[in-house]
Amino acid sequence: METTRKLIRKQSLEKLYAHLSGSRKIYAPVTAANKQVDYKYNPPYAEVASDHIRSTLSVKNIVFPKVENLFLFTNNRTESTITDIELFKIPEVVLWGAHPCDTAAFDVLRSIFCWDTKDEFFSQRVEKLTVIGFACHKSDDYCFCTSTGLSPDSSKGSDILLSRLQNGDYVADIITEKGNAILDSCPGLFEAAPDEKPVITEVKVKFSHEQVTAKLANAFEHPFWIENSLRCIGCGACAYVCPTCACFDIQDETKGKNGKRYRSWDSCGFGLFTLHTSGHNPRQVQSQRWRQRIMHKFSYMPDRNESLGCVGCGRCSSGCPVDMNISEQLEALQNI
Amino acid sequence: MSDFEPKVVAFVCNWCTYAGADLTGTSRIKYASNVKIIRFPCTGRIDFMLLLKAFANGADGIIVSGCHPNDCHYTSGNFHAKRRWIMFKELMDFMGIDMNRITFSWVSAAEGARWADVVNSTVTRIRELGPYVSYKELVNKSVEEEVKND
Amino acid sequence: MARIGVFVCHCGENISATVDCGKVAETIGKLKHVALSTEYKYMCSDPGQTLIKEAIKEHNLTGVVVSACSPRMHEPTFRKACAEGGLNPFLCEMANLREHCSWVHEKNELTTEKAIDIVRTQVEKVKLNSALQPIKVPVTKTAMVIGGGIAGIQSALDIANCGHKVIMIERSPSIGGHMSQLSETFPTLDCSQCILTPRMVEVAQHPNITLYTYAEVESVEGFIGNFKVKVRKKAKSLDEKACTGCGLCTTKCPQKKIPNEFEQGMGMRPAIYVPFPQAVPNRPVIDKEHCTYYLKGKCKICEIVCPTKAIRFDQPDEILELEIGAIVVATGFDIKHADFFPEYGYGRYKDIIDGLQFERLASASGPTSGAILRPSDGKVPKNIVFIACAGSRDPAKGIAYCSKICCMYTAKHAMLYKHKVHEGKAHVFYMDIRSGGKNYDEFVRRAIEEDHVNYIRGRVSTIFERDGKLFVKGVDTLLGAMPVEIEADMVVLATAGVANSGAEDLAQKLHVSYDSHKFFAEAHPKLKPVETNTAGIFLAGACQNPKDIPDSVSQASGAAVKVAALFSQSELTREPLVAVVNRTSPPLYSTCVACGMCKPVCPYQAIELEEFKARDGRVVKKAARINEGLCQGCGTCVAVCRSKSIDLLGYSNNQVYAEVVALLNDY
Amino acid sequence: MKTGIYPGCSLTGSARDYNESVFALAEAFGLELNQIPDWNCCGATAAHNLNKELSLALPARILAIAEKNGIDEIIVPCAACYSRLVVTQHELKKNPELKNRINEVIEMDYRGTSKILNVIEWIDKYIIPVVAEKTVKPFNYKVACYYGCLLVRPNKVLNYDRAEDPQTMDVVMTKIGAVPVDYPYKTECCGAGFSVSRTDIVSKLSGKIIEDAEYRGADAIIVACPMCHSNLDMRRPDINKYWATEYKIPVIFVTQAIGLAIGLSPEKVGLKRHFVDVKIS
Amino acid sequence: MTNLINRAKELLENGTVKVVIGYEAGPTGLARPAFITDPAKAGKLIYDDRCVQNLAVYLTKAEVKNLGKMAIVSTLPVMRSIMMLISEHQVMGDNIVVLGISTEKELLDIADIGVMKGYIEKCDLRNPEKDRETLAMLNALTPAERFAWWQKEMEKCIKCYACRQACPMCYCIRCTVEVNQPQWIPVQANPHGSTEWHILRAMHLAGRCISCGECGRACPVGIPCHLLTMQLADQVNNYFHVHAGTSDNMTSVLSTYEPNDKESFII
Repeated sequence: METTRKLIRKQSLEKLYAHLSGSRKIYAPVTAANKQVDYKYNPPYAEVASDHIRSTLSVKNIVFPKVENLFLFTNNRTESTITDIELFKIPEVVLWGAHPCDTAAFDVLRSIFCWDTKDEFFSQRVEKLTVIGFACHKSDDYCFCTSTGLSPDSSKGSDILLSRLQNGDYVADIITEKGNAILDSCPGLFEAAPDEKPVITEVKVKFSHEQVTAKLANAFEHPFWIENSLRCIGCGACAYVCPTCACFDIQDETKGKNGKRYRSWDSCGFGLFTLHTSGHNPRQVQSQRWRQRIMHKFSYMPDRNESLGCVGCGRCSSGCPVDMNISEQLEALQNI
Repeated sequence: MSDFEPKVVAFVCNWCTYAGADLTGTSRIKYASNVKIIRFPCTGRIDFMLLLKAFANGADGIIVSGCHPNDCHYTSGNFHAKRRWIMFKELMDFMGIDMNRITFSWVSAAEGARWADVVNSTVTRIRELGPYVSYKELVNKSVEEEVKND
Repeated sequence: MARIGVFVCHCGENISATVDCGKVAETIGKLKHVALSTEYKYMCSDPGQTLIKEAIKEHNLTGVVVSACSPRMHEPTFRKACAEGGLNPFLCEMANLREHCSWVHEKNELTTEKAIDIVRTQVEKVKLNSALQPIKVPVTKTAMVIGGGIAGIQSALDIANCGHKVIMIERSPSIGGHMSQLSETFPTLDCSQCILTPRMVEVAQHPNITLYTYAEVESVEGFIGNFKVKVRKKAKSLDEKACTGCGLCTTKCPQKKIPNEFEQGMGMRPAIYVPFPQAVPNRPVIDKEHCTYYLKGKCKICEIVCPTKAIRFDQPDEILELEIGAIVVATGFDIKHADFFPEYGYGRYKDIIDGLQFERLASASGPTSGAILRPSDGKVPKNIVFIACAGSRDPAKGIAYCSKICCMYTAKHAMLYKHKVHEGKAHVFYMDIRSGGKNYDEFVRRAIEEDHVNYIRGRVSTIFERDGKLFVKGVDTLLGAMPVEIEADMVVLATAGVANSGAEDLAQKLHVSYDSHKFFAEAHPKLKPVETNTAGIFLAGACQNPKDIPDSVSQASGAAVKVAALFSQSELTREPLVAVVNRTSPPLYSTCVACGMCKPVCPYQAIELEEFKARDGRVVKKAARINEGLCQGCGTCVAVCRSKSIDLLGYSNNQVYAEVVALLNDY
Repeated sequence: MKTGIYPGCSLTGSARDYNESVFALAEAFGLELNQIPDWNCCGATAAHNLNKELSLALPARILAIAEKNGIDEIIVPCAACYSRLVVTQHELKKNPELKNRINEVIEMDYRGTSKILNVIEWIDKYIIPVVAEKTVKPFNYKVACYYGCLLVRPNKVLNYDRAEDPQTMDVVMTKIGAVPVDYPYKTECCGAGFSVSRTDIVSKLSGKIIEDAEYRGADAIIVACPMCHSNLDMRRPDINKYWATEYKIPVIFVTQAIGLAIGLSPEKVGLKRHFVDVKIS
Repeated sequence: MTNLINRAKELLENGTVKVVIGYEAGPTGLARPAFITDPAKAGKLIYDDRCVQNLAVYLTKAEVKNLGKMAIVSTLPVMRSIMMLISEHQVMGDNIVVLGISTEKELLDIADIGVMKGYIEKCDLRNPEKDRETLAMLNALTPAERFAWWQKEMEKCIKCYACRQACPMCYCIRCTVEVNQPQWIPVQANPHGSTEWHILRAMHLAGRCISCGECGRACPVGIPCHLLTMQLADQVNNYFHVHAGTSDNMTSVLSTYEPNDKESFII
């Protein structure tokens, strides 16, 4: 579909929000008392954040919830019965205000969840999702989308991308049919686009991801990993805040004869992640786990999924309790 | 809610309270049937997590009971338990989890009648407090209700 | 796949009158893994037990739940039946439907529902039971008795007479203990040494007893049946085999002014000495702290005069390493001395003495040959005051307990005094007279009524000396707290009995608990008064708390029986319901991180930290290990283990968790 | 280290001699003593028999003022005041709730940070180490050191010296050349509780204390408590009347004895204020 | 700071230690843990207000231990952590050189554990003032209000276990949450699973928490979980008169007892 550009005025934006929330759930960012930005369902428009650089967690929760039931079961005396999750009950959701790095992550997730077989849970959620992305007019040192092949105004993953103008109005790029459907449902809110360039932040290119990928091919045994991961304490924060980390753990939980199987987020940073029943652990120490994290995103995924496993949002670095700065390390890796 | 029958789990030690409850039986003293007993060798064995598991599985009240101080079959298990419960109670209070739903008691092997009193007073109290709705809600709450699909 | 058999007992009508047993059996029968669920009138009867045995075979059961009375009643019965039926006895559990259900509730649906919940809980538990084997511990049939007082002597003789080897350790040069110091004994006033000495000789001559005097315990390792004890045999500077005990050396020793311990400092002894004439063994030792040769490098008179050349100045201490199966601790007690009492002059006044000193004064073999003469000037005291509870029952002095023997020996002292100094006046200040015991109160009455001892109920606030008299100021509470002042010639303090010196040190070596007064602690104040909390170590006599002779001897015999029972079999069989620390393959070895949290909670010192070493000897891992010979299965360590590395067999985390879940959920 | 002094009522009234000697010593040894401003009655001995809260609030206020003025240690020459202050500190330390309650009553923030010293502790700490070099007239007398009750009791609370047979004053006196006699009456009751209401009891009890000191050949009785002093000194005519005796043994404050030893005049240390003539100089 | 750098350099040069654990400035200006093995790089060490992490967490980390004998830049919480780690046999006291930093940010001369003990004893061992205020605020609420307050926090938890990983006392090689026979703590990061996790964590730190606040600081979603352990630290002192990390042979309050421990709720 060809992109069309429209103008949507500040006041109309609120009306669009109201219009959308009439028919679907809206997942939008809200600034909490401690200044953190978290996504919430159906917050009042007045509370919706639009000036933040990044939310604490990414928006992957909407297509890959931190806990998701896979099926329910009942163990009777002789046989067990399984009840499937009714995926058609997944509601229509509009993701509002996601930045280009986050929206671009949906494609990365798809490359994992639908790599060989199609993950029904993920796919159903994506299908029910309409994305109204917001181009970035602010950035900080942690941002490095431009080093991962993206940009602060990339429309990748958005159905409509809004970019702010100097006066606070927005230009709306209608990217997809889903976006078009919204435009059609409330044409009065959109006007002809002016010939004005929106305010877009500048994000410095820190490294070439192609070069990093090339370097990594021969860096498995490099002392770099130990030196640069000594301070890593092995928590799962980086993976959990990451928009593209997709590892999960599957568990059964039973009470009496009834139970359920669910999956929940996991992290390759945990020592338990690769622990075998025998007691053997192929990744015994943190440096091996840190290497896995970087290798997976910058070497294995480009190889296997034909997609870089990183969108340069910088969350893993800003959220790290011990200042493990991924872009700094990638810059260094480029030069080893 | 007059027809509410609270579920009460009793965690008791083998040597004092379990034997005391046996004596209640031998003495044919009647008490509320809401309470069900789990036997441990010693109060010192009772993991605090088990109390949370009881609530998580639907208990409305809990009794934890063992030998009076200095009477422990193993000399000191109940003293260790006492410290554990002091800390546990402080933490639960701080998190706003209702400690009125737990009775901690010392009931000896000779206190059959007292065991009946402990059970009856606990059941009466839990009956007044009603079902432990807030913990049941906590257990059943999904991560974010909006994406709930089960 | 588990195959559980459930047997619901009616107990005549004891259960079935209020619980619908048929419904219980039927409901439980519908549960997963329940291969058989049936009911019967009397499960504990022969036919009932046969039912179980046959069902085990017929249904190839992997677990049994007998739903009947309290497990405290019949668990052994049914476990035995299961074993006879070919099932490991620890795969049998009981659901308590009688004491905890039918007897305590009315007949209604809720009661039956509760019964179902109780049975289901045990079904879920038994599925997780594991087949356990009894723990066998070998037993070394040699006992060690520490302390050669009357308690130790009695214990040693009793054990030896059962045919077991005994090693007796005594730290002083002779056995006999405090009893050998006593003049007469209450309530019969028979001579202490006359009844004790034959026993002492018997110990020395008994073929099963090895006696080491002048020896102390250095270290104790191991556990019940398997202790390894190191004993330091202090150098006596004497070849005991060569010495004939002629005593020439002791008479020729130029150093003669050493306060005699046996005489409680009321007499002197030489540096080479036999503590008292009837000592066993009757061989001298050289007191190195006072011997001129050891102090100044010359003298050696004893060596010169010794007809058998038995003196060995260069003899070193010897360390014995002994394999011991059981230990009887009989280290006795000590008393506080006058210097403990500031109000009585801190021991400044020579004529204020303690009870043991009075014993020596009254003893025919004592420094005055039995004449009651006061220490300051050797005169016969005409007016003597005895103060009971000197220190005892006085929290302000840190001794809240009753020393138990003082009431009796004070009465005895007053009588002995009156028998020897007929015209003298004896006064006793007391708080209460505690004379429980056979013929004890009669004895005290005799002192008061026949010997006219003046008993004053009240305490003494202070004693001071003036004009050669001791002014004893006290109060008579039976006369309305009237102040009393007695001008006495001599005062005898019945001072508190306290733990012997070194008791704390020894308790730590033995890993035995002790109370705040350093007395050894019994395993249970009522039901295990002879045992300690360390299996295989028993108590006898006043090391536990002050005791008189009959009590000490009784307990000593009790301890001996405990040892004999332990030695009656070559292996010790114990219930396998013990805690275990998990072990996995290297490099993990165990999920335990050796934080040591479990160690102090164990009342039996059953937990130690084990080291795992690489081939080069490097310690690569430490983890807790539980000695199954010592563990009694309380499970307190399990509850404090943060990493859940310890579990308790029979009450495992999985089992108790399953019980909680089963009790509260629908199946 | 800022040292304060709490005089209490006695030292400004019946025991001015004691007060003068304390300050004379301080001056002679160059020790700073800051009187606690706006001090109040310590409550002895009436308050603690009537109202526990009041008996704690009064000393707590004194201590709170001291803390507010940055006083690290407080010298309390009067044994009764000393006892009340220490007992209060002990009680409030033991019971934080009570402390909060008392703080509400006094409307101040008492914390319990100041250290409370009796006069002997003060002497021991600051004067004894340097007394030898200042001593010009060694106090070559036989003395009976009389401690009374409040200086050492209750022992568990005060935790000062041994209650039944205290020694500190004897040691201090030895340092200035005196020879303490073995004196069994050192902690006997002087009858201070009845010092106004039943002077006959005072005479009886104090008489025995004096009698034994004379018997032991003491030249003086040394005290560190204004009540002891007034009973043994001021009540001497009553005592002599009661026992039909003519005891002349002087009663001297420990501070006065030290003052004399370092060459201060009898006037300077307040000896002229005594009822029983002090023939010692 | 110069003193610190010189001392670190000296220790590395004379071979006393193989690594100095301290802080350096990262590219965004944040202070981060640094592991200096080369004396020439000792100049990178900083110590200022930005240095907040509890470095003691690295004392038990395998790869750091592999570097050899360590010196560690230690503020009061680090020193108290070291005391706990020695008490719990995780660290050998004579294997560590403590580069103590006073509250005035001066290098302290901590010759051995005894000196460190003396220093700790003189310090204010209470929870940090800011946290005391929050604790007081929470303690003043009704239980229902506290429940609601905490549940709001628990909903945020993603079970990344940064709180656990950042804590020097959480050195277990297998955490209770990793035990699934039985599954003590629900794996899911739902309110129930998170609540039970935080209860478990706080109980396991009862008497062991040294009030560094690192768990709360590490939390990427901002749950003040340090308040739970700090509340218990307060209560431990209240009931048992102990401050954790004040000696190198502390026994845990939950594995010891006094017969007269006071409580008012056991009938």
